[in-house]
Amino acid sequence: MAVRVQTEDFDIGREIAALTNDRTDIGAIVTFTGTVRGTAQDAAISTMTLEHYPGMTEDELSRIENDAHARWPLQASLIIHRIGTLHAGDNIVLVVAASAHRQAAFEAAAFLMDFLKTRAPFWKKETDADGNGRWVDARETDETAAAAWLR
Amino acid sequence: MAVRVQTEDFDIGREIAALTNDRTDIGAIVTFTGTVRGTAQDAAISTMTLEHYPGMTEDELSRIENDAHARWPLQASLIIHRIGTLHAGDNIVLVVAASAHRQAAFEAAAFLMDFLKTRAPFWKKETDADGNGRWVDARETDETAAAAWLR
Amino acid sequence: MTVKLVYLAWVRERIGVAEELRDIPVNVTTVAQLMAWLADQGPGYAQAFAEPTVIRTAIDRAHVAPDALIADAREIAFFPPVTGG
Amino acid sequence: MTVKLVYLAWVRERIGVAEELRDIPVNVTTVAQLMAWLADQGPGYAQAFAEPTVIRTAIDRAHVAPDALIADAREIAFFPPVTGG
Repeated sequence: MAVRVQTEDFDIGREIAALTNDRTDIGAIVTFTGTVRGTAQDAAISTMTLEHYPGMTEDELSRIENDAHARWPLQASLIIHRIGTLHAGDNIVLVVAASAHRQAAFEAAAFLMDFLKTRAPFWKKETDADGNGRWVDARETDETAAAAWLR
Repeated sequence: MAVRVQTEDFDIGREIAALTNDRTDIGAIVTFTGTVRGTAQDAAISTMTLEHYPGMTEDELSRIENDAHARWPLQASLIIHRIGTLHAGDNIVLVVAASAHRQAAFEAAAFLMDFLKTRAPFWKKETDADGNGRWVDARETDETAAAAWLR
Repeated sequence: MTVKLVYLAWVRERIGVAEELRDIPVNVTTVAQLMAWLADQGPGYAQAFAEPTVIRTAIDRAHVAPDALIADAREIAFFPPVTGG
Repeated sequence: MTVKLVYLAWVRERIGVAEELRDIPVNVTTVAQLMAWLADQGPGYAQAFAEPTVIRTAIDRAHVAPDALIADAREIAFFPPVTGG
Protein backbone atom coordinates (compact mmCIF):
# COMPACT_ATOMS: atom_id res chain seq x y z
CA MET A 1 0.00 0.00 0.00
CA ALA A 2 1.42 3.32 -1.03
CA VAL A 3 0.31 6.75 -2.20
CA ARG A 4 2.55 9.31 -3.89
CA VAL A 5 1.92 12.87 -5.04
CA GLN A 6 4.69 14.04 -7.33
CA THR A 7 5.57 16.39 -10.16
CA GLU A 8 7.69 13.75 -11.97
CA ASP A 9 6.33 11.27 -14.47
CA PHE A 10 6.01 7.57 -13.54
CA ASP A 11 7.03 4.38 -15.35
CA ILE A 12 4.14 1.90 -15.21
CA GLY A 13 6.27 -1.16 -15.92
CA ARG A 14 8.74 -0.24 -13.19
CA GLU A 15 5.97 0.46 -10.67
CA ILE A 16 4.32 -2.91 -11.33
CA ALA A 17 7.67 -4.68 -11.08
CA ALA A 18 8.36 -3.00 -7.72
CA LEU A 19 4.96 -4.14 -6.39
CA THR A 20 5.12 -7.71 -7.62
CA ASN A 21 8.82 -8.50 -7.51
CA ASP A 22 9.62 -11.81 -5.80
CA ARG A 23 5.95 -12.40 -4.96
CA THR A 24 4.14 -15.53 -6.09
CA ASP A 25 0.82 -14.95 -4.33
CA ILE A 26 -0.40 -12.44 -6.94
CA GLY A 27 -2.36 -13.70 -9.92
CA ALA A 28 -4.00 -10.54 -11.26
CA ILE A 29 -2.78 -6.96 -11.61
CA VAL A 30 -5.03 -4.19 -12.90
CA THR A 31 -3.67 -0.73 -13.66
CA PHE A 32 -5.48 2.44 -14.55
CA THR A 33 -3.56 5.28 -16.15
CA GLY A 34 -5.17 8.66 -16.70
CA THR A 35 -3.63 10.96 -19.31
CA VAL A 36 -4.14 14.55 -20.46
CA ARG A 37 -6.31 14.68 -23.58
CA GLY A 38 -5.50 17.25 -26.24
CA THR A 39 -9.00 18.67 -26.43
CA ALA A 40 -11.76 19.57 -23.99
CA GLN A 41 -15.24 20.46 -25.25
CA ASP A 42 -13.78 20.52 -28.78
CA ALA A 43 -11.21 23.22 -27.92
CA ALA A 44 -7.48 22.47 -27.97
CA ILE A 45 -5.75 22.40 -24.59
CA SER A 46 -2.28 23.86 -24.37
CA THR A 47 -1.48 22.91 -20.78
CA MET A 48 -3.21 21.46 -17.75
CA THR A 49 -2.16 22.54 -14.28
CA LEU A 50 -2.93 20.31 -11.31
CA GLU A 51 -3.26 21.85 -7.87
CA HIS A 52 -3.84 19.94 -4.64
CA TYR A 53 -4.25 20.41 -0.91
CA PRO A 54 -0.92 19.28 0.56
CA GLY A 55 -1.38 17.33 3.75
CA MET A 56 -4.97 16.39 3.08
CA THR A 57 -4.26 14.74 -0.29
CA GLU A 58 -2.05 12.01 1.10
CA ASP A 59 -4.45 11.40 4.01
CA GLU A 60 -7.45 11.12 1.73
CA LEU A 61 -5.71 8.84 -0.77
CA SER A 62 -4.63 6.59 2.11
CA ARG A 63 -8.20 6.45 3.41
CA ILE A 64 -9.44 5.44 -0.05
CA GLU A 65 -6.72 2.80 -0.31
CA ASN A 66 -7.58 1.43 3.15
CA ASP A 67 -11.24 1.24 2.17
CA ALA A 68 -10.31 -0.80 -0.92
CA HIS A 69 -8.22 -3.21 1.15
CA ALA A 70 -11.14 -3.62 3.57
CA ARG A 71 -13.46 -4.57 0.69
CA TRP A 72 -11.24 -6.83 -1.41
CA PRO A 73 -8.39 -9.26 -0.65
CA LEU A 74 -5.59 -7.22 -2.20
CA GLN A 75 -1.96 -8.28 -2.09
CA ALA A 76 -0.73 -4.83 -3.12
CA SER A 77 -1.92 -1.44 -4.29
CA LEU A 78 -0.48 1.87 -5.39
CA ILE A 79 -1.79 5.35 -6.17
CA ILE A 80 0.43 7.93 -7.87
CA HIS A 81 -0.97 11.35 -8.78
CA ARG A 82 1.02 14.06 -10.53
CA ILE A 83 0.76 17.78 -9.76
CA GLY A 84 2.04 20.86 -11.57
CA THR A 85 1.85 21.74 -15.25
CA LEU A 86 1.22 18.93 -17.73
CA HIS A 87 0.78 18.75 -21.50
CA ALA A 88 -1.45 16.75 -23.85
CA GLY A 89 -0.55 13.07 -23.72
CA ASP A 90 1.17 13.34 -20.31
CA ASN A 91 0.37 10.88 -17.53
CA ILE A 92 -1.76 12.26 -14.69
CA VAL A 93 -2.59 9.35 -12.43
CA LEU A 94 -1.69 5.69 -11.93
CA VAL A 95 -3.68 3.25 -9.84
CA VAL A 96 -2.60 -0.36 -9.39
CA ALA A 97 -4.52 -3.15 -7.64
CA ALA A 98 -3.06 -6.65 -7.28
CA SER A 99 -4.95 -9.68 -6.03
CA ALA A 100 -5.02 -13.44 -6.36
CA HIS A 101 -8.00 -13.23 -8.73
CA ARG A 102 -9.01 -10.86 -11.47
CA GLN A 103 -12.44 -9.75 -10.29
CA ALA A 104 -11.05 -8.31 -7.05
CA ALA A 105 -8.26 -6.54 -8.92
CA PHE A 106 -10.64 -5.04 -11.51
CA GLU A 107 -13.19 -3.93 -8.93
CA ALA A 108 -10.62 -2.48 -6.54
CA ALA A 109 -8.91 -0.47 -9.30
CA ALA A 110 -12.26 0.97 -10.45
CA PHE A 111 -13.20 1.72 -6.82
CA LEU A 112 -9.89 3.51 -6.20
CA MET A 113 -10.43 5.68 -9.28
CA ASP A 114 -14.08 6.44 -8.50
CA PHE A 115 -13.22 7.71 -5.02
CA LEU A 116 -10.01 9.41 -6.07
CA LYS A 117 -12.10 11.34 -8.61
CA THR A 118 -14.69 12.44 -6.04
CA ARG A 119 -12.76 12.64 -2.74
CA ALA A 120 -9.07 13.39 -3.32
CA PRO A 121 -8.41 17.16 -3.21
CA PHE A 122 -7.01 17.81 -6.68
CA TRP A 123 -8.15 20.51 -9.10
CA LYS A 124 -7.41 20.82 -12.80
CA LYS A 125 -7.06 24.10 -14.68
CA GLU A 126 -6.90 23.96 -18.47
CA THR A 127 -5.12 26.66 -20.44
CA ASP A 128 -5.78 27.11 -24.15
CA ALA A 129 -3.34 28.31 -26.84
CA ASP A 130 -4.31 31.96 -26.13
CA GLY A 131 -3.40 31.58 -22.47
CA ASN A 132 -6.99 31.57 -21.24
CA GLY A 133 -7.35 29.47 -18.11
CA ARG A 134 -10.46 27.53 -17.12
CA TRP A 135 -11.05 25.42 -14.01
CA VAL A 136 -12.38 22.01 -15.02
CA ASP A 137 -15.91 21.34 -13.81
CA ALA A 138 -16.64 18.27 -11.69
CA ARG A 139 -18.66 15.65 -13.52
CA GLU A 140 -21.99 14.43 -12.23
CA THR A 141 -21.21 10.96 -13.60
CA ASP A 142 -18.20 10.71 -11.28
CA GLU A 143 -20.41 11.29 -8.24
CA THR A 144 -22.86 8.70 -9.53
CA ALA A 145 -20.08 6.13 -10.02
CA ALA A 146 -18.73 6.64 -6.50
CA ALA A 147 -22.19 6.58 -4.93
CA ALA A 148 -22.92 3.23 -6.61
CA TRP A 149 -20.28 1.55 -4.39
CA LEU A 150 -22.09 2.71 -1.25
CA ARG A 151 -25.47 1.20 -2.12
CA MET B 1 -5.87 -3.45 -32.27
CA ALA B 2 -3.42 -6.27 -32.01
CA VAL B 3 -3.15 -9.81 -30.67
CA ARG B 4 0.09 -11.68 -30.05
CA VAL B 5 0.78 -15.23 -28.92
CA GLN B 6 4.39 -15.61 -27.88
CA THR B 7 6.79 -17.53 -25.68
CA GLU B 8 8.73 -14.38 -24.67
CA ASP B 9 7.83 -12.18 -21.73
CA PHE B 10 6.34 -8.73 -22.30
CA ASP B 11 7.16 -5.29 -20.87
CA ILE B 12 3.93 -3.59 -19.81
CA GLY B 13 5.38 -0.07 -19.80
CA ARG B 14 6.79 -0.51 -23.29
CA GLU B 15 3.52 -1.97 -24.63
CA ILE B 16 1.49 0.94 -23.25
CA ALA B 17 3.98 3.44 -24.64
CA ALA B 18 3.76 1.83 -28.10
CA LEU B 19 -0.05 2.06 -28.01
CA THR B 20 -0.31 5.61 -26.76
CA ASN B 21 2.79 7.27 -28.18
CA ASP B 22 2.08 10.58 -29.95
CA ARG B 23 -1.65 10.24 -29.33
CA THR B 24 -3.60 12.91 -27.45
CA ASP B 25 -7.10 11.46 -27.85
CA ILE B 26 -6.62 8.85 -25.12
CA GLY B 27 -7.59 9.76 -21.57
CA ALA B 28 -7.79 6.36 -19.87
CA ILE B 29 -5.72 3.19 -20.17
CA VAL B 30 -6.59 0.02 -18.26
CA THR B 31 -4.28 -2.97 -18.23
CA PHE B 32 -4.82 -6.45 -16.88
CA THR B 33 -1.83 -8.65 -16.23
CA GLY B 34 -2.27 -12.29 -15.26
CA THR B 35 0.63 -14.03 -13.54
CA VAL B 36 1.45 -17.57 -12.43
CA ARG B 37 0.69 -18.06 -8.75
CA GLY B 38 3.02 -20.23 -6.70
CA THR B 39 0.28 -22.44 -5.30
CA ALA B 40 -2.89 -24.08 -6.57
CA GLN B 41 -5.30 -25.72 -4.15
CA ASP B 42 -2.68 -25.26 -1.42
CA ALA B 43 -0.06 -27.28 -3.32
CA ALA B 44 3.13 -25.67 -4.61
CA ILE B 45 3.41 -25.36 -8.39
CA SER B 46 6.79 -25.95 -9.93
CA THR B 47 5.95 -25.01 -13.52
CA MET B 48 2.93 -24.17 -15.61
CA THR B 49 2.83 -25.13 -19.27
CA LEU B 50 0.52 -23.30 -21.64
CA GLU B 51 -0.68 -25.04 -24.78
CA HIS B 52 -2.85 -23.47 -27.45
CA TYR B 53 -4.49 -24.21 -30.80
CA PRO B 54 -2.32 -22.37 -33.33
CA GLY B 55 -4.37 -20.72 -36.01
CA MET B 56 -7.58 -20.65 -34.03
CA THR B 57 -6.09 -18.74 -31.10
CA GLU B 58 -5.27 -15.62 -33.08
CA ASP B 59 -8.64 -15.73 -34.88
CA GLU B 60 -10.56 -16.08 -31.62
CA LEU B 61 -8.61 -13.32 -29.84
CA SER B 62 -9.24 -11.01 -32.82
CA ARG B 63 -12.97 -11.80 -32.70
CA ILE B 64 -13.04 -10.96 -28.98
CA GLU B 65 -11.12 -7.73 -29.62
CA ASN B 66 -13.51 -6.77 -32.45
CA ASP B 67 -16.49 -7.42 -30.18
CA ALA B 68 -14.99 -5.07 -27.56
CA HIS B 69 -14.47 -2.33 -30.15
CA ALA B 70 -18.07 -2.75 -31.29
CA ARG B 71 -19.31 -2.24 -27.72
CA TRP B 72 -17.08 0.58 -26.50
CA PRO B 73 -15.37 3.57 -28.14
CA LEU B 74 -11.80 2.33 -27.82
CA GLN B 75 -8.81 4.21 -29.23
CA ALA B 76 -6.52 1.21 -28.90
CA SER B 77 -6.36 -2.31 -27.52
CA LEU B 78 -3.86 -5.12 -27.19
CA ILE B 79 -3.92 -8.78 -26.16
CA ILE B 80 -0.69 -10.67 -25.52
CA HIS B 81 -0.79 -14.28 -24.31
CA ARG B 82 2.28 -16.33 -23.55
CA ILE B 83 2.66 -20.04 -24.33
CA GLY B 84 5.23 -22.61 -23.27
CA THR B 85 6.62 -23.35 -19.83
CA LEU B 86 6.30 -20.66 -17.15
CA HIS B 87 7.24 -20.42 -13.48
CA ALA B 88 5.64 -18.90 -10.39
CA GLY B 89 5.52 -15.12 -10.69
CA ASP B 90 5.87 -15.14 -14.48
CA ASN B 91 3.54 -13.08 -16.66
CA ILE B 92 0.90 -15.08 -18.57
CA VAL B 93 -1.37 -12.55 -20.23
CA LEU B 94 -1.61 -8.81 -20.86
CA VAL B 95 -4.77 -7.02 -21.94
CA VAL B 96 -4.81 -3.27 -22.60
CA ALA B 97 -7.85 -1.10 -23.39
CA ALA B 98 -7.51 2.63 -24.10
CA SER B 99 -10.39 5.06 -24.41
CA ALA B 100 -11.22 8.72 -23.90
CA HIS B 101 -12.96 7.90 -20.59
CA ARG B 102 -12.28 5.49 -17.80
CA GLN B 103 -15.54 3.55 -17.68
CA ALA B 104 -15.16 2.32 -21.26
CA ALA B 105 -11.53 1.35 -20.64
CA PHE B 106 -12.36 -0.55 -17.44
CA GLU B 107 -15.34 -2.35 -18.92
CA ALA B 108 -13.57 -3.26 -22.16
CA ALA B 109 -10.54 -4.67 -20.32
CA ALA B 110 -12.79 -6.80 -18.09
CA PHE B 111 -14.80 -7.93 -21.14
CA LEU B 112 -11.62 -8.91 -23.02
CA MET B 113 -10.46 -10.99 -20.06
CA ASP B 114 -13.84 -12.63 -19.47
CA PHE B 115 -14.06 -13.82 -23.08
CA LEU B 116 -10.37 -14.65 -23.37
CA LYS B 117 -10.86 -16.92 -20.33
CA THR B 118 -13.87 -18.72 -21.79
CA ARG B 119 -13.30 -18.62 -25.59
CA ALA B 120 -9.59 -18.42 -26.44
CA PRO B 121 -8.15 -21.92 -26.97
CA PHE B 122 -5.45 -22.08 -24.30
CA TRP B 123 -4.95 -24.85 -21.75
CA LYS B 124 -2.84 -24.79 -18.61
CA LYS B 125 -1.04 -27.78 -17.16
CA GLU B 126 0.49 -27.43 -13.71
CA THR B 127 3.45 -29.53 -12.66
CA ASP B 128 4.36 -29.95 -9.01
CA ALA B 129 7.83 -30.42 -7.50
CA ASP B 130 7.56 -34.22 -7.94
CA GLY B 131 6.92 -33.80 -11.66
CA ASN B 132 3.24 -34.71 -11.48
CA GLY B 133 1.25 -32.90 -14.14
CA ARG B 134 -2.36 -31.83 -13.80
CA TRP B 135 -4.54 -30.05 -16.35
CA VAL B 136 -6.18 -27.02 -14.78
CA ASP B 137 -9.96 -27.26 -14.56
CA ALA B 138 -12.12 -24.56 -16.11
CA ARG B 139 -13.89 -22.40 -13.55
CA GLU B 140 -17.67 -22.10 -13.48
CA THR B 141 -17.28 -18.48 -12.32
CA ASP B 142 -15.48 -17.62 -15.57
CA GLU B 143 -18.46 -18.86 -17.61
CA THR B 144 -20.81 -16.86 -15.38
CA ALA B 145 -18.74 -13.68 -15.83
CA ALA B 146 -18.72 -14.00 -19.63
CA ALA B 147 -22.43 -14.85 -19.79
CA ALA B 148 -23.25 -11.70 -17.80
CA TRP B 149 -22.10 -9.54 -20.76
CA LEU B 150 -24.62 -11.24 -23.04
CA ARG B 151 -27.68 -10.51 -20.90
CA MET C 1 -11.78 31.17 18.34
CA THR C 2 -8.79 31.59 16.02
CA VAL C 3 -8.71 29.19 13.07
CA LYS C 4 -6.43 28.72 10.08
CA LEU C 5 -8.52 29.05 6.91
CA VAL C 6 -7.28 27.51 3.65
CA TYR C 7 -8.66 28.41 0.22
CA LEU C 8 -8.00 26.30 -2.87
CA ALA C 9 -8.45 26.47 -6.66
CA TRP C 10 -10.96 29.13 -7.75
CA VAL C 11 -12.00 29.83 -4.16
CA ARG C 12 -8.42 30.99 -3.55
CA GLU C 13 -8.34 32.95 -6.81
CA ARG C 14 -11.53 34.85 -5.99
CA ILE C 15 -10.49 35.68 -2.43
CA GLY C 16 -6.90 36.42 -3.44
CA VAL C 17 -5.47 34.70 -0.37
CA ALA C 18 -4.24 31.11 -0.03
CA GLU C 19 -4.57 30.91 3.76
CA GLU C 20 -5.13 33.16 6.74
CA LEU C 21 -5.71 33.10 10.50
CA ARG C 22 -9.17 34.41 11.44
CA ASP C 23 -10.97 35.08 14.69
CA ILE C 24 -14.40 33.51 14.29
CA PRO C 25 -17.35 35.02 16.22
CA VAL C 26 -18.76 32.69 18.88
CA ASN C 27 -22.21 32.67 17.27
CA VAL C 28 -20.72 31.03 14.12
CA THR C 29 -20.82 27.34 14.97
CA THR C 30 -21.28 25.39 11.73
CA VAL C 31 -19.53 25.23 8.37
CA ALA C 32 -22.58 26.71 6.64
CA GLN C 33 -22.64 29.63 9.12
CA LEU C 34 -18.92 30.18 8.63
CA MET C 35 -19.40 30.39 4.84
CA ALA C 36 -22.23 32.93 5.30
CA TRP C 37 -20.05 34.97 7.66
CA LEU C 38 -17.04 34.84 5.32
CA ALA C 39 -19.21 36.00 2.39
CA ASP C 40 -19.52 39.34 4.26
CA GLN C 41 -15.76 39.87 4.64
CA GLY C 42 -15.21 41.65 1.29
CA PRO C 43 -15.92 41.52 -2.46
CA GLY C 44 -13.59 38.56 -3.12
CA TYR C 45 -15.19 36.58 -0.27
CA ALA C 46 -18.66 37.52 -1.51
CA GLN C 47 -17.77 36.21 -4.96
CA ALA C 48 -16.13 33.03 -3.63
CA PHE C 49 -19.10 32.13 -1.41
CA ALA C 50 -21.86 33.40 -3.72
CA GLU C 51 -23.08 29.81 -4.20
CA PRO C 52 -22.22 28.13 -0.90
CA THR C 53 -23.84 24.82 -1.89
CA VAL C 54 -21.12 24.40 -4.53
CA ILE C 55 -18.27 24.82 -2.03
CA ARG C 56 -16.77 21.76 -0.35
CA THR C 57 -15.21 21.92 3.12
CA ALA C 58 -12.57 19.99 5.03
CA ILE C 59 -11.92 20.31 8.76
CA ASP C 60 -8.45 19.26 9.83
CA ARG C 61 -7.94 17.68 6.40
CA ALA C 62 -11.04 15.49 6.34
CA HIS C 63 -14.21 16.11 4.33
CA VAL C 64 -17.18 17.45 6.32
CA ALA C 65 -20.79 18.36 5.53
CA PRO C 66 -22.16 21.94 5.73
CA ASP C 67 -23.82 21.22 9.07
CA ALA C 68 -20.55 20.09 10.68
CA LEU C 69 -19.59 21.93 13.87
CA ILE C 70 -16.40 23.98 13.66
CA ALA C 71 -15.61 23.85 17.39
CA ASP C 72 -12.09 22.44 18.02
CA ALA C 73 -11.12 22.88 14.35
CA ARG C 74 -7.52 23.90 13.83
CA GLU C 75 -7.69 24.16 10.04
CA ILE C 76 -10.73 24.66 7.80
CA ALA C 77 -10.37 24.46 4.03
CA PHE C 78 -12.83 25.62 1.35
CA PHE C 79 -12.60 24.41 -2.23
CA PRO C 80 -14.62 23.59 -5.35
CA PRO C 81 -15.71 20.01 -6.09
CA VAL C 82 -12.53 18.05 -6.74
CA THR C 83 -11.45 17.26 -10.33
CA GLY C 84 -8.36 15.08 -10.05
CA GLY C 85 -7.65 11.74 -11.67
CA MET D 1 -15.76 -37.25 -46.35
CA THR D 2 -12.12 -36.87 -45.33
CA VAL D 3 -11.55 -34.40 -42.51
CA LYS D 4 -8.53 -33.26 -40.55
CA LEU D 5 -9.15 -33.93 -36.86
CA VAL D 6 -7.20 -32.00 -34.22
CA TYR D 7 -6.95 -33.05 -30.56
CA LEU D 8 -5.72 -30.70 -27.86
CA ALA D 9 -4.68 -30.78 -24.18
CA TRP D 10 -5.90 -33.91 -22.36
CA VAL D 11 -7.99 -35.01 -25.34
CA ARG D 12 -4.71 -35.29 -27.26
CA GLU D 13 -2.97 -37.02 -24.37
CA ARG D 14 -5.70 -39.64 -24.05
CA ILE D 15 -5.87 -40.38 -27.77
CA GLY D 16 -2.10 -40.19 -28.17
CA VAL D 17 -2.37 -38.33 -31.48
CA ALA D 18 -2.25 -34.56 -32.10
CA GLU D 19 -3.98 -34.64 -35.48
CA GLU D 20 -5.05 -37.11 -38.15
CA LEU D 21 -6.98 -37.36 -41.40
CA ARG D 22 -10.11 -39.50 -41.08
CA ASP D 23 -12.77 -40.72 -43.46
CA ILE D 24 -16.06 -40.02 -41.76
CA PRO D 25 -19.06 -42.27 -42.55
CA VAL D 26 -21.86 -40.48 -44.38
CA ASN D 27 -24.38 -41.20 -41.61
CA VAL D 28 -22.26 -39.13 -39.17
CA THR D 29 -23.56 -35.59 -39.73
CA THR D 30 -23.26 -33.67 -36.45
CA VAL D 31 -20.48 -32.93 -33.99
CA ALA D 32 -22.22 -35.04 -31.33
CA GLN D 33 -22.49 -37.99 -33.72
CA LEU D 34 -18.83 -37.60 -34.66
CA MET D 35 -17.81 -37.75 -31.00
CA ALA D 36 -19.90 -40.91 -30.51
CA TRP D 37 -18.31 -42.48 -33.59
CA LEU D 38 -14.79 -41.53 -32.51
CA ALA D 39 -15.38 -43.04 -29.06
CA ASP D 40 -15.53 -46.43 -30.83
CA GLN D 41 -12.17 -46.07 -32.57
CA GLY D 42 -10.03 -47.47 -29.77
CA PRO D 43 -9.32 -47.37 -26.02
CA GLY D 44 -7.69 -43.89 -26.12
CA TYR D 45 -10.64 -42.50 -28.07
CA ALA D 46 -13.09 -44.16 -25.70
CA GLN D 47 -11.33 -42.53 -22.75
CA ALA D 48 -11.13 -39.12 -24.46
CA PHE D 49 -14.82 -39.05 -25.37
CA ALA D 50 -16.14 -40.86 -22.26
CA GLU D 51 -17.91 -37.63 -21.19
CA PRO D 52 -18.76 -35.96 -24.49
CA THR D 53 -20.65 -33.09 -22.82
CA VAL D 54 -17.33 -31.90 -21.38
CA ILE D 55 -15.60 -31.75 -24.76
CA ARG D 56 -15.61 -28.50 -26.75
CA THR D 57 -15.45 -28.45 -30.53
CA ALA D 58 -14.26 -26.03 -33.20
CA ILE D 59 -14.97 -26.37 -36.92
CA ASP D 60 -12.51 -24.57 -39.14
CA ARG D 61 -11.16 -22.75 -36.07
CA ALA D 62 -14.44 -21.36 -34.76
CA HIS D 63 -16.41 -22.64 -31.75
CA VAL D 64 -19.48 -24.72 -32.58
CA ALA D 65 -22.21 -26.44 -30.55
CA PRO D 66 -22.64 -30.24 -30.40
CA ASP D 67 -25.57 -30.10 -32.85
CA ALA D 68 -23.50 -28.30 -35.51
CA LEU D 69 -23.36 -30.02 -38.91
CA ILE D 70 -19.93 -31.23 -39.98
CA ALA D 71 -20.62 -31.08 -43.72
CA ASP D 72 -18.06 -28.88 -45.54
CA ALA D 73 -15.71 -28.92 -42.52
CA ARG D 74 -12.05 -29.04 -43.40
CA GLU D 75 -10.72 -29.15 -39.83
CA ILE D 76 -12.52 -30.27 -36.68
CA ALA D 77 -10.84 -29.80 -33.29
CA PHE D 78 -11.79 -31.40 -29.96
CA PHE D 79 -10.55 -30.00 -26.66
CA PRO D 80 -11.41 -29.53 -22.97
CA PRO D 81 -12.96 -26.28 -21.73
CA VAL D 82 -10.33 -23.60 -22.20
CA THR D 83 -8.22 -22.41 -19.24
CA GLY D 84 -6.07 -19.57 -20.53
CA GLY D 85 -5.64 -16.09 -19.14
